[in-house]
Amino acid sequence: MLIIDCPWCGARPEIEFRYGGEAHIARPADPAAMSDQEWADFLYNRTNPKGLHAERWRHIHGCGRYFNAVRDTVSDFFVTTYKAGEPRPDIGESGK
Amino acid sequence: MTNRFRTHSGGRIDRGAPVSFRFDGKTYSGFKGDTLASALIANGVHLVGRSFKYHRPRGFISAGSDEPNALVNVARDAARMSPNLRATQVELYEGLKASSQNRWPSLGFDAGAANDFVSPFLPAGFYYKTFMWPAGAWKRFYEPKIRAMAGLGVAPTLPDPDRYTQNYAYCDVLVVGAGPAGLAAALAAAAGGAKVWLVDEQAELGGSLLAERTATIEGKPAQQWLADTLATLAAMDNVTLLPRTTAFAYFPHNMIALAERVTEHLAAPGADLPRERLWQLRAREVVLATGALERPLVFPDNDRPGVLLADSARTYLNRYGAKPGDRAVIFTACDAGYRTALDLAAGGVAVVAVADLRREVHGELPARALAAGIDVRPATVVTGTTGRLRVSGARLAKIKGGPSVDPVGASETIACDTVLMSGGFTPSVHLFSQSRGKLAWDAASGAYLPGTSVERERSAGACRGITGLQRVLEDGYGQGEAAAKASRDAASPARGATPPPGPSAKTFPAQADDLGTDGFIGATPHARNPAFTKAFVDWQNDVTAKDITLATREGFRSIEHVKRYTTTGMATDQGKTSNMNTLGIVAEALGESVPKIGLTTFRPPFTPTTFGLFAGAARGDQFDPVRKTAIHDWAAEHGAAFEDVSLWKRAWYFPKALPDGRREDLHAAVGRECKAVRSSVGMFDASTLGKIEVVGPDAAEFMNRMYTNAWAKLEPGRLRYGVMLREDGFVMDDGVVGRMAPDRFHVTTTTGGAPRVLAHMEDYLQTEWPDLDVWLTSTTEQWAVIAVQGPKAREVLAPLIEGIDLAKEAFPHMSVREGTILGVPTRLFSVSFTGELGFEVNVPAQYGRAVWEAIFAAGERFGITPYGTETMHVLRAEKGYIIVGQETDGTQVPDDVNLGWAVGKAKKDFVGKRSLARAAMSAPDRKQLVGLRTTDPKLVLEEGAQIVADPKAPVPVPMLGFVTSSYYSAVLGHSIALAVVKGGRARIGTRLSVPMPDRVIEVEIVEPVFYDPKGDRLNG
Amino acid sequence: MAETASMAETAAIGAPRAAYPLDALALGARSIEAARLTALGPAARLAFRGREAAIQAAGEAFGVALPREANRRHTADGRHALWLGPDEWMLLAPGADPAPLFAAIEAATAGLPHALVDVSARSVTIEVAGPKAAYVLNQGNPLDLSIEAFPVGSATRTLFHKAEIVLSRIAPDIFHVDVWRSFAPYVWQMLEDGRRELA
Amino acid sequence: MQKFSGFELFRRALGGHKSWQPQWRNPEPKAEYDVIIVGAGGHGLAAAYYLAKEHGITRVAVIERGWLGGGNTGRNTTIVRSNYLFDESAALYEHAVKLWEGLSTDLNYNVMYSARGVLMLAHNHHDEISFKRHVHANRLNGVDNEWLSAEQVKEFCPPLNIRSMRYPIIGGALQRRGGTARHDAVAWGFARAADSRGVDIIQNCEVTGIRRGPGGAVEGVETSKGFIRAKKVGVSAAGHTSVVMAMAGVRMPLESYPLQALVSEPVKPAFPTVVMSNTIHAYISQSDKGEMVIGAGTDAYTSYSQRGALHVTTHTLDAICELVPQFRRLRMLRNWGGIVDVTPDRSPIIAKTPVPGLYVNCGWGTGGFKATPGSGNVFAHTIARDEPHKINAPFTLERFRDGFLIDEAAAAAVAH
Repeated sequence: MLIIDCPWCGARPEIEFRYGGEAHIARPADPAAMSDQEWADFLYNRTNPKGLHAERWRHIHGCGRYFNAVRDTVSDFFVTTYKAGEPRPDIGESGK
Repeated sequence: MTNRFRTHSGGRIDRGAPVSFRFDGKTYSGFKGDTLASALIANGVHLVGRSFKYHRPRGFISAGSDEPNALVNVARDAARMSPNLRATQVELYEGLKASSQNRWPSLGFDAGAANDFVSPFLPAGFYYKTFMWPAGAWKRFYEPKIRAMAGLGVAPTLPDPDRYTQNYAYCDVLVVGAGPAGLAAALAAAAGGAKVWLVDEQAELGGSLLAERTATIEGKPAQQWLADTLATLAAMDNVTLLPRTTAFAYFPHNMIALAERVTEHLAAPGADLPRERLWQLRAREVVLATGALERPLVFPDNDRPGVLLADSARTYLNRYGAKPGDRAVIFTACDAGYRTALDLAAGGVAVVAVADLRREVHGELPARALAAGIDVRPATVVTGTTGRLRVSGARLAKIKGGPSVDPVGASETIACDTVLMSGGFTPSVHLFSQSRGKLAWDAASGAYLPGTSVERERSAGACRGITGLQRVLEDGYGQGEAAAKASRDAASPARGATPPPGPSAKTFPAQADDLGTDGFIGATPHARNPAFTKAFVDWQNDVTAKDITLATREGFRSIEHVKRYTTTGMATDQGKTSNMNTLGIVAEALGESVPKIGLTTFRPPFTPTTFGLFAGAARGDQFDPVRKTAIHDWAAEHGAAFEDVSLWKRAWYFPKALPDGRREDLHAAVGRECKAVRSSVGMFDASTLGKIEVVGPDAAEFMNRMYTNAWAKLEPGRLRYGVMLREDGFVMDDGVVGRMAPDRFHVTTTTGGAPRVLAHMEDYLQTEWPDLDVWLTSTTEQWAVIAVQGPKAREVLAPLIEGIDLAKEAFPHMSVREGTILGVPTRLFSVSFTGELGFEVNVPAQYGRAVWEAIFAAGERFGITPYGTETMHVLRAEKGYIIVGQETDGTQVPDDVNLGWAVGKAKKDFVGKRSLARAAMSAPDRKQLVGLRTTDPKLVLEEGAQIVADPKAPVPVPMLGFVTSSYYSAVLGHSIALAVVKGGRARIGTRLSVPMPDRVIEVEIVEPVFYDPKGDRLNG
Repeated sequence: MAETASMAETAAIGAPRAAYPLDALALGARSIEAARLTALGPAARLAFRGREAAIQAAGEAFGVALPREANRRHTADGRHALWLGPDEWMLLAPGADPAPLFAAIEAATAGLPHALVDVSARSVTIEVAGPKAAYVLNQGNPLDLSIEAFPVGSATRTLFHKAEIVLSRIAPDIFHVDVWRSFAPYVWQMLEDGRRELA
Repeated sequence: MQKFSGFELFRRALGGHKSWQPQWRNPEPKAEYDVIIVGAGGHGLAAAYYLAKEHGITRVAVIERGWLGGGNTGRNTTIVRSNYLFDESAALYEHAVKLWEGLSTDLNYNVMYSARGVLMLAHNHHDEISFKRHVHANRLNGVDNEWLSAEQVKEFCPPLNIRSMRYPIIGGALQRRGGTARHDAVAWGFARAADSRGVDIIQNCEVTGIRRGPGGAVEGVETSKGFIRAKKVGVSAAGHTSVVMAMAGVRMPLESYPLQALVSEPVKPAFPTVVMSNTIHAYISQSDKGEMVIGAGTDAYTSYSQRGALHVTTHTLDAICELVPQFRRLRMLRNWGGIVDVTPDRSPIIAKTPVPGLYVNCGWGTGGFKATPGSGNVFAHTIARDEPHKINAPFTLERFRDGFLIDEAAAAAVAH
């Protein structure tokens, strides 16, 4: 069970959280203007990196907030967590 | 004569407390403090098991958790029986009953031993090369035979009545292993003020000190020092000592799983105590002081009962006062053999020879052995043993030339009843490796040692290759100090670098034998025909040195391949006895160095761990929460049958008692309930529906974005049926939504969908539209919901309600009002899921039952009938109302289930809208919701049955759709069904077929509304 | 500790009887001093959500300043305000009628962006008290409940086995567990199971 | 290829088994191949075998970062079945089961395919409707699957607890032809058979890049052993597919999740079949060796760590202990994790890609083992002909763009 540093509540056990998939995939402002392929990219295509991954978590059994994290998908260790809406920290490219 | 092999004095057993026990039906005696293994050895019993494949007789090899052979079944009673326990870990208690395994009819004469005679035909992986003919014979013939021969113990056949509990815990410093390094580490960490846990898998803390005879520490005998140290630690508030506790798995972020055996050693455990306790311990810092395991030597016939590890024999002798035999031959590649020889000699066992694999023997221990008159033979190997159920002699031969590959000279057989072997010690790096720390090959000691740490962890003592009691103690102390200090520093969960070992602030003058790091890896040389010689590497799985060379010959070069092909290292000791020797043999066969071969992964658990420990208290009704509504008990008292809907128990139907004492069946009860609702009035507990209060100035805008419908124009006081899509356009949930105020919506969801819908809404609100001033609160459990449905509904409720005008004009269908019912505040919905005039009474949950009872009483004069979910399903199906999850399965867009009308065409965007524009969503052959009628009005189709155009078509028969809901409608007097059918709406009026295994049912495609298609009854 | 008479109850004309999910279980609780279990009486519970502008006004109307520090509980005059999220508080008034409280806070926050929802009936509160209270809670709760890590005045949403709870530390040896009513029997029985070894 | 048989075993035993040859070569890569398969798991090796056997393409290399069969092939719980709901899936998995039934003979390697039955438990009415829908659809598709009442479930698998539990068992769907196979043997059998037909299996060779020509078409792969030329590259890299495809600039609708499995200590035969419960999330069978082989769904977050969390194991085992409460005293021997690549509709992708000459076989999620021979077979066809076999034609990448999903997960909510 990982320890996840909720930006609001501090370090808490993983089972209080729910994983929310890749971060920084904003819902397009005007979906109708998109091609099917662009829409499919938004809906389905994911980076799925082996290495650093910016991802969403929700402290669902805590403060309830969504926030973002950068985690190394090889070690599962978190590099950082930050509040939703804040930009992805500059901590290098995601893995190979 | 019992206990013939017991020493006259000494050891940690309580000679004043004899204990009687049974093994294979025979009664023996031992002492408190014995293990089953030590007590049997003291009684001269070495034959305790049969091997997996060849059913060869086997005895004890070790004295600890690495034991591969001595697996027994211990049964307290028929349900409390545990297979595959290591006799070396089973603590003796009065009346203990153990039996051997994997033998028939008896341990002494085992029919399966026939396998041993045909063993030349059963090399590693033989089963991959045969049993292929004829096709199918594997499953029918060969496999059952192999299965019957395989397996170790017998699984229990009765449910386990014992309890298991689980605890989360936190500490500053966890020390794993309470040998000298661990004790010193705990002392140091505790002195530094840290909250320390010291755990050890054994019954007593002390590790190797428990078997020390002559060593001293700080001027005291080791045993005295141990007692004093444990007393010091026990007296400290910040120290937790846990014996019988195995650190079995190392998870990320320093979470260590501990299995504490609470009652297994007790003769009469109390009912309130758990058998085992799982600790999920989060440690700021971990000190691994897991010691080292003695390696066996791989020589021919090394598996005969009486062949033991030398240091284990010393443990039996010194700790338990149990002699491994009368005449010992020792085969060693390091000084451990001499230490055992000296202790045996002192304990009254004749040491007839020490065969030392090393070419030259020098140093203090061999010198003392020579001085004691022991026959020490350098450059000598054991090339075989004699005996059947017990070793009776050892064949010794001189090595002739260079190192290990050399042939040997003629052998001489020396009579003995025990052969004690030592190939050196392997640092126990299992937990370090589980922590994902990188192991590093240390050529000097011929061992893998902890390299770079990943977690906040450090190793101490023998597990990182340190030898000599004083150095081990001081390393332990230094690591303990450093851990305590580090635990005060950081908040970061991970380290990512190697900790420098801290210099110890304390010295531990100690006198003890330093065994150094000599040892041997691989198979020892012999001149016998390898084809007919068995030198075991993995005792339990019957893997021999020649099996491993065969695997390499067949191209299995990776150690993982060798392991899988031969099964070496896959026994219940998880390779503790076999892994290093396997590496040595593979390296030699391939002409590579050991580190080139690689290492198999150390997988949790460290030792086998009880399933019940993981399951804990989650069993029976406590497996998952049982959610019950406020009205549940009333329904139960009135005979309701219940069904599981997600975590909820919902009243399914209310069977009435019949005059003959039986109760109505489902069919009869549902027919009666349906008729009552259609003709008069029924009541239904709808409390489980999910409820979400959507509140804030932007509530309507938020609803607009989340639902397909348009919400801006919905007046306060009105209800609307809402449809929610996933972003991929498929129907996710539905429900009636009430606008309580301009900025307040009372949203309902399906029962099972409630958490999912709330999470879906929160996701969009928080991450896509954080600017919206709106908030979501689950009110599912705030309200008990009583649906009152039927033409008499208004008449039933009117007298009970205050503050709401129930008149049709004042309170039209699809409205909501606030008032009171019997003085209890209510949100009253005029809504129907039955097609009849209907209301839903929402009251604070604690009044749910009382209000339900009051309505029931008020409805009595109309014959008000409580109904369950089955009737609800029938009534809505008669009206063609869908149930999300029944008519839909996550692949329907609104139009598929006739909900196109609920999609706000003028809305620019809502969740899922863009996906509806994809090609597949308007394909002409999409399945559409229709009704079905059977020719035979009594015939009820099977839900899930498929619909085809041509039932006589060859397989695969093209399928057009399937039945989603199907009931007998007592009101209509015929069966009805809903279905989704390709291009279904265009097929209305046509006939299709429902092919069943035994017949074909013809159906007519009809409109999906069977009852009151114009909806006149809704308004009463 | 159990409050008895409830204003909410007496407010009901014709007095339909209020019933709570732990009524029967609480009667059968074993007496185990190391970890005592009590089902507390009814309380007004209001879920307050809001933007910055509404927070102070809500606290003043409720009579307890809303804590701005994460996972803290403020108490005044027997009422409690629990921080549950950065814009979320539970306002808890044991024994109180929720309606006037609701009205007062709504009046004070009118026009300010917020959401107030009466959830009085949604949950019940279990008190776990005694020297082994934290030990019993830790059988299903994954937090560090040592007094240093979870001091008196802490309050947070968290888990107990497979149920979500709101856990508050009232005193070193006293915890309150607020749990949705349909999960309450499960939590109660798991607590009973957890303290069984202390009998 | 040296023949394997009982007679050969006997004959070579007399010589101390010294005359056995390596089951496959350990070649260095050549400069060029007709086809390169990336990933020597069961699927990749099968594709290579069928390329050689059915399409006459023998200038084939299978490139493997680690050792062959060391990924999910060697880590899974070996369940084989074909009772999938949708026509597309049923055809694909049934194709595989038919190949399974003759695989040992075809490969001259005992893969121990054992049709001991796969029984899926229904715990509520929703499960029942769903399973019956499967049963009917399967029958019309020529796939065996039958509905059992609770009593029949108990009769077929007597160790099961069907009544005194939180979610009593109300019935089940049984595919009698389903069962298990020996996972390692599948990889080794395909490797040996492919090797004997000339396929080079290159282990410990990591693909570091996919080279594309000026027109965008594939020219070969960069590896840790140098550049290897090939006009056709088939990616069969399971959990690492996203990583490999990114080398060619293709973003995939995939996420890689940890999948855990565990075994008990071996015991004498005590569990006769494969039992799966999706409602309480666990499945169990007993191996030939006697170990109870247990698994569940994936862990919650994407990861390449090849390990899972304890709380996932505890939930798996509390479910197993509900289904078989007498196993509560058995002990876990080993617990491990694999990496599974999951698509949005939980169905695989076996298809051409936007890059000419680049083919992909991925997205098998938790259920890839059962498809191994069928998957390799149609993937080989797709690569050889540059067009899909009719069985894998629906399993395209484009289905995500156009919405023609094959959503077994939504339809059945059944993993595996």
